[in-house]
Amino acid sequence: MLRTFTLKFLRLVLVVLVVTFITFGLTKLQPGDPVSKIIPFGTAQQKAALTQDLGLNEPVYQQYGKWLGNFLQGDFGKYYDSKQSVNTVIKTSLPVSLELMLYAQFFALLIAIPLGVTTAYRAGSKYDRGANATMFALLALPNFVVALLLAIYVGAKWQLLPTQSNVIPFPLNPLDNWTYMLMPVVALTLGQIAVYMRLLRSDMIATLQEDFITTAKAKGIPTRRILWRHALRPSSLTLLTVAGLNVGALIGGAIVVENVFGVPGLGKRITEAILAKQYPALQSYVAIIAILYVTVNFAIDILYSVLDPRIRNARSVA
Amino acid sequence: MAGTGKAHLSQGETVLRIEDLFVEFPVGRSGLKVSAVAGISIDVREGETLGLVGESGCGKSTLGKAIMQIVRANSGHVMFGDIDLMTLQGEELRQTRPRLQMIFQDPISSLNPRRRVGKIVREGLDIWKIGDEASRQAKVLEVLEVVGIDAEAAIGRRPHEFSGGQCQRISIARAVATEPRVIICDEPVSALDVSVQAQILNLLEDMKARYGLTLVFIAHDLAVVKNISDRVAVMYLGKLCEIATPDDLYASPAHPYTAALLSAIPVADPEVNPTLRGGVGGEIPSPLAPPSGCRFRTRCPLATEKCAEEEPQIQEIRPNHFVACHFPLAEGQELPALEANIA
Amino acid sequence: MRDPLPDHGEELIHLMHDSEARSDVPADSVTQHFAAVSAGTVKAKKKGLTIGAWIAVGWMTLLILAAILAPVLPIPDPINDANPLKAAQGPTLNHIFGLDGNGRDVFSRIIWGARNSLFIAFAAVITGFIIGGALGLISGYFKGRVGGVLGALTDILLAFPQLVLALAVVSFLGRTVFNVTMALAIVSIPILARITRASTLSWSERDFVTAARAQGAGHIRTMLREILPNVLPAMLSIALLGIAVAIVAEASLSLVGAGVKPDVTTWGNVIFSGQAYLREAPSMVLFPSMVIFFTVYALNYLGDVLRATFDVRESAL
Amino acid sequence: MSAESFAESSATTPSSDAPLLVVNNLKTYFKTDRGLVRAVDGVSFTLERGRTLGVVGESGSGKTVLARSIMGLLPKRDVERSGSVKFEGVELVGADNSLMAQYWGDQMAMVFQDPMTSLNPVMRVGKQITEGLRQHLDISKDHANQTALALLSSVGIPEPERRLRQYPHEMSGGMRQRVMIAIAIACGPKLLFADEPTTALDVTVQAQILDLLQTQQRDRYMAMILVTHDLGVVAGRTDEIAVMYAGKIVEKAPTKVLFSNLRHPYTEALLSSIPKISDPSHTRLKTIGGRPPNLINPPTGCKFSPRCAYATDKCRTEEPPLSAPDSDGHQFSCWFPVELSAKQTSGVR
Repeated sequence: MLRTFTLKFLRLVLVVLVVTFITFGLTKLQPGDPVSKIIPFGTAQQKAALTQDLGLNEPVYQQYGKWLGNFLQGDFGKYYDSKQSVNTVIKTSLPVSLELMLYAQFFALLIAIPLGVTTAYRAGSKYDRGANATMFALLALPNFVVALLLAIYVGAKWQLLPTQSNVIPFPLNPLDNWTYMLMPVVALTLGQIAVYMRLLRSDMIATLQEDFITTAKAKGIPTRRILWRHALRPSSLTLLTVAGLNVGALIGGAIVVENVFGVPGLGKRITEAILAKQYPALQSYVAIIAILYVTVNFAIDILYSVLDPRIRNARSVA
Repeated sequence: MAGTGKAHLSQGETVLRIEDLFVEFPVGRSGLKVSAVAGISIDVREGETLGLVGESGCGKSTLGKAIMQIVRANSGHVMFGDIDLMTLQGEELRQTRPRLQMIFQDPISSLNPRRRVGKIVREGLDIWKIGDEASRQAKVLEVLEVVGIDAEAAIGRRPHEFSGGQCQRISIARAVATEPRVIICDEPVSALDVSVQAQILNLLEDMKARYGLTLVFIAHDLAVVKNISDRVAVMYLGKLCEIATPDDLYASPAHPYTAALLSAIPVADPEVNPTLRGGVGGEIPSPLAPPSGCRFRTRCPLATEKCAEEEPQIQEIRPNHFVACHFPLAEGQELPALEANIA
Repeated sequence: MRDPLPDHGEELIHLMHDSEARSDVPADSVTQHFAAVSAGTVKAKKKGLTIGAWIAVGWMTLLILAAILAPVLPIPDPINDANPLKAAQGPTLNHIFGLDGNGRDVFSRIIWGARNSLFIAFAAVITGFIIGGALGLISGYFKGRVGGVLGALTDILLAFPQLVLALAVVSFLGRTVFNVTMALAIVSIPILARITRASTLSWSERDFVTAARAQGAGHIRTMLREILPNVLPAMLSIALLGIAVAIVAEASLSLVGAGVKPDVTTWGNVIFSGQAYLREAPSMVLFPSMVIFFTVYALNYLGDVLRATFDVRESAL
Repeated sequence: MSAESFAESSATTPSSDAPLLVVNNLKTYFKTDRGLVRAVDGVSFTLERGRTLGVVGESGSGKTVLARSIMGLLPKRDVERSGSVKFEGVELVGADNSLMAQYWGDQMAMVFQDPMTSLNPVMRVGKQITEGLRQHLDISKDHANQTALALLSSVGIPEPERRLRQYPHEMSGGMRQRVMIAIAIACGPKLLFADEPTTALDVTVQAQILDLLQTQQRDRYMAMILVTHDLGVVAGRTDEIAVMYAGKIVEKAPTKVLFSNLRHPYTEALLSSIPKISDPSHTRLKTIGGRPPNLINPPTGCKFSPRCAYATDKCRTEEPPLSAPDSDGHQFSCWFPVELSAKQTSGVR
């Protein structure tokens, strides 16, 4: 167990290193000189000074090492012009994005799990076919479309909820927080519900066909208990993994949704950094996202092996 | 059980001669290794059928694949005629393929679902460019007819249009198309219903006679093995227990494991009380930690301390009857019945 | 000839008990998307396409034809035929989808957008299909060191959230059609590599692969003749879904201002330009969104049909 | 041993006068895209308390479906089930699942073919045993655990305390099948179905499990239906044997009578196509020509006629009924039964 844990952790570190290095390398591949972009009208002297200042005359691996060193010490760099610290920006924007994604993940699972279980049990019924067709359509609905529809009707036409919001932190005023979060969360959640529900449904259908379900039935165990105690757990293991991997899609979705609604989260900041060509900041953002993503999946991987006894003691049996 | 040793290897000509073969598999990422085949020596004579029998996990299938070099053994020799297949690599090894063929257990899985039967049977001929287009086609038709498939109708069809028994016939046709010397049959009838099983067993006998084949027949069903084999080798936990002609072996098994296996076979006769026969308790130990000495001793009613300390060597107890046991059963001696069974 | 159902009695029982080990779970959003899409809407069926499939095929044909024929179709120029006096109008008889913020015909922009968006999506996925497919086939077939290294490589690529990876590539390298296409290709390579690898792994366990090796077939012959034909349906159906995902990704990139520059008309750019006029002319956003929805739906549906026809199991992912 | 702990359960219902199980013209059809599959097509038999019936057939004969159909374990959708199954006089065909759940595990139980897949992989073995106990018997958790412990030792599992806390994958195949048997007998059922209980096991383990089933069946005075494709398995361990072909019983007789006096050509062919240990090596096997029947469009007349060596035109047009039992209780459905003198089964061994 410890051995696998260590191996997986080492892999995580390796992946993060490679990912950040690739990102770093990409910034170097871009055409043109970043200095000229920052101070296009500066004198040669000024440019040289800035180059020196930014460490751009050093070899790439040294620059990377320096950046990595700072990053590991919690110094995520500065914006070129304003010299605003990336750390401050992250401190205010990351919690907003995390809140958005947590809500989305939570509600998606909350709705998808009962739907998945009941449709699997009644597979082929009208209820199942209806739910399934709805979800299939939802899958084809990109979250920006949902976001724009909400913005057009709920926000612009009917003016039920505020668009272009400032998010009020939850502890300050929960109600305001929810008013501003509602549309972004809905836009992000709908597609996820479809993904999770259909996945759980097909897994549950497969599980319900397993011999051990017949065994449980032959024991006289009531259907409700078979569904929730016998079938859900083995089926939800896949769902768990997918929910973790899906964080990647969630991050992408959050970037889009934050932009549509003007939510001041990390996604919004990233796109701003792209448009303003704030590469050092961008690089830190990408690194943070990659670390977040890889760590979540690392945690799920570990959780998975705790929850599935077959994996937990795979070694002791073999 | 058994043991090592080569007393049973014949001096004369052999088609296949396996010596001290070891096959190890790593277990997951644990760094542990399991010896699926732990020092087996055995030979196959020209034109005979050698039966390999044992329960699951005894290494019989691994041995078959190791002979084919589909699984590469860790050490030992596999002499095919004068060539040691273990020393061959890549292209040299590939050159021996048409002479050494294999038939598998699952008839459905052993045929590519996306290819037509004609192409499947022709594959070997195409690879080795044996004969011209017309003669290849003729050969395909011939072997299909010989195995009892309506060749003209079959060549254009895909495997899923055939039943399990027919798929196994097609597999056999493919195996004989390149005119091999030896065919390794890995549980070729265990996935089939009894009525089809009899057809395939008869067919294998016919093919052997027609094409002068030598067979290695791997199975877990003792009655099937007896029916088709000229010699039978019994395996347990990666080792050889006993090897003899079937009539002798089944009439008077010398190894307690063979005796236990034989008594465990359900007999289609209501007069026989199945609970009053000899037998063994327990199950095969984990191959990760095989017992010391004789590997069968943990389940053997006759085991003594010697069995734990010393690995028995294969010895000839009667003409052409070899056994790896310190205390082989004499002719007519029966294995003590299990107390649990009598109780 | 096998009877239609020699032993269906037991077969149904086995169907009820078809317990395939799901060792491999989908690993990224397209494969998830794939698994979610393919989680059994379309019932395994008799030969021939259903009405739904024909509608999907029809829609895609129409769209692709319009995209190819855009230059010769009697529609206004999507960039230059601007009429600032009539900016941001709703649908009229002359302009059935309305006019955009610069007074350009939205219908024409959607058709030209199809030309560019579909080109980007197809080119990206075809690149991913070829490179990823080859990587997956090789790494699935050679399970040893080669497979391990290639597998690790795809895993690293997958460790990037996809949209972030595409964003990074495009923003660092520049907002050209080529760069966006390459960014989406880079995103689709590991996905196709992974699906191909998983499928190859399961197929190469089959006895017929061993049988081919035992016949003396070389590695290349075995890979191309025995394994590839069996893996192809899974690859194709995920490629179809991959195109759907690429279309959405292109639009998403544009929407956050990191897509192709606005002087190239893509669906994403059409929507992006309409975003400022949500109140005045929601049609500018609604119509292209609807087109994207139908296209993604059609592609998902066709992928599903393909999967059902060839019985690609989700567990093979 | 542990007899007290389940004495109360096995002795609950006073036996009524009705036979334990009466199956009458039971049919089970599956609706598929390709047509109606007649998996079980009119099966009738009676089983008394404490008796053992062996159901033998090849794959596709409908034997597994028969067992599940009697027990009502088939899905409702796409399955047509008609005829009658009376358990102690109570009609079970058409009963809803909530009624069946009172029988399942309590009155009738089943041991399945593959012990690998028939236990829940993510639930401890102990839980899987006590779950059924607590469902049917109103007992405390502690009591249930004690009973489970006793059950495990009664099915011959060493170190039962440790085993209770294990997961199925930590056990060998034989141990798992013992656990399955413990689960099945936990509430003291009156009828036990064993569906190919040893097919997935090794020969030496197979014998142990069959012995165990037999002792449990006798000790607890259960009736047992043993479903198998292996005539050897049923030969010494059943009171009666029913041979199935294409969803029907083609021959049924007390075990000894069947083997000494078989009448149906299919039974004869089946027996003679099995290689016998007693025959010398290279004995040519008798085979059954043709293929198993198509259950969607079964042959007219006798279902076995296309493969039968003795078939005549009458066989191909008219379906023979299952004859009334003779003085030995022997029934068969054949126009031209194998003559006693023509029997070639003297050396059945």
